[in-house]
Amino acid sequence: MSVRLVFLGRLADVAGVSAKEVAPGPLTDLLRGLPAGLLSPRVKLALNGMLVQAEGLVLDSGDELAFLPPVSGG
Amino acid sequence: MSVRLVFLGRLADVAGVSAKEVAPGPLTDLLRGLPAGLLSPRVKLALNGMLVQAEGLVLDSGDELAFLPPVSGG
Amino acid sequence: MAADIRLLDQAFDPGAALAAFADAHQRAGGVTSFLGQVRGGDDVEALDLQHYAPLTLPGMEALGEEVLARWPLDGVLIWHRVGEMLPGDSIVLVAAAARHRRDAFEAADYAMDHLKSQSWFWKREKRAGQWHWIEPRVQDHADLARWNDPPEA
Amino acid sequence: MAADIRLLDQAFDPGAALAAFADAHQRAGGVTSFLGQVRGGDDVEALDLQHYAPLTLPGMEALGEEVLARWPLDGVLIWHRVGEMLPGDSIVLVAAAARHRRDAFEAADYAMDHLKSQSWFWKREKRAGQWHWIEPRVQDHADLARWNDPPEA
Repeated sequence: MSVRLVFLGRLADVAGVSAKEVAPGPLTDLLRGLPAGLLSPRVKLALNGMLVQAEGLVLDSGDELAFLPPVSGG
Repeated sequence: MSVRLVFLGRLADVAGVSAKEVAPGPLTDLLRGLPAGLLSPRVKLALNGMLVQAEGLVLDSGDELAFLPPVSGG
Repeated sequence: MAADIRLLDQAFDPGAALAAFADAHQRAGGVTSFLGQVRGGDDVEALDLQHYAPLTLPGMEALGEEVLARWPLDGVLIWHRVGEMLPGDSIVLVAAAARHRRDAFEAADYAMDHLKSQSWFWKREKRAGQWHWIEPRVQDHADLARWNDPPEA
Repeated sequence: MAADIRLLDQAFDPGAALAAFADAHQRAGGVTSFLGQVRGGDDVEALDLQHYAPLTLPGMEALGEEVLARWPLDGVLIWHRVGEMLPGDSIVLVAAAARHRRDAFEAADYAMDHLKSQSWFWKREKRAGQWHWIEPRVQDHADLARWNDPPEA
């Protein structure tokens, strides 16, 4: 099994897709094959529906990691 | 023609009627024939739809004078 | 017509009124509303609201104009029942349509505070078959004071 | 069930929703509501709201529970559309039913402020055939600050 990356909001435009399957491993490795700008201090991450920090994150097969840009205002 | 007195809210209970026709004249004279308690600092008066003061009020024929107790809260 | 002010002697459907008001103000991003209804589950069997025609509707219309002058609104609605009502019946519906949410909230809140405390309605409740007049509530004066208005005349 | 929280991918009728909510809470004296709709008359041709299923509805449900814990309410309703909408379509309906008017106003106001700024929705607008993502608004943070909440995580 692979890891599923999900890109919300404008990050889907940055990534070029709204979701992508990649091989398991450290987040830093996974990001190497992706466009720059997906991670920033304003982008939050959710691993299997729970907010997590990017530092030291390692993805296992079956995991879903979502990239969440700031939510839109009213 | 006569003067029409209108009693709102609990003042209709005080007056025993919700409206009454009386002869024109000074308010003090008209009140003599009515139960006590219709006038107090908390009761406002409207003459022909305009708020007025009780002092010195004289009613002409065709006038409508309304006795308005404090309005009910929410 | 930016102000929709009505004194109603028959039951009204607040959902339909709100939907029509929102439709009529599609340029507004938001509509805040307050619906007051006769409480069920109390021992109140019926509610009776009296008004005084020469003052009550003109007073509501003046309140509508005041609200429109005080906030940038697309529209305001103030509907009030009079007469005898049963538990669950709608008494009052106030709605404000605005481009900005905060304006809509403040305008509806202000309209309700002033409607409750400064409008010409006298209310009585029937409990155990007996009618009782309702006196002013201290809370209404505290609500009014929030707006820093001049004291009541 | 005191909290009625829904994420809807089809158009809904806000008037019918409000009427049903008020009927379901007849013990409440008042229902405050806020309806947000896609503005007409602008150059916005369509609005698209994205959500992220593992977070969005759970976040709304948590907000509903928080509102119920913070004010003495008979019920709270939070309905939010996702997907593509046209001008005039309803986006969000929030309603709070309470015995006391002030509680109903504050609860609905709080729910809207937190829904707009802390819920997981991403919005884009279509103008002249092109989609544009909408960024956070400074006003939302000012609205939130009114409640003296701890800063956002």
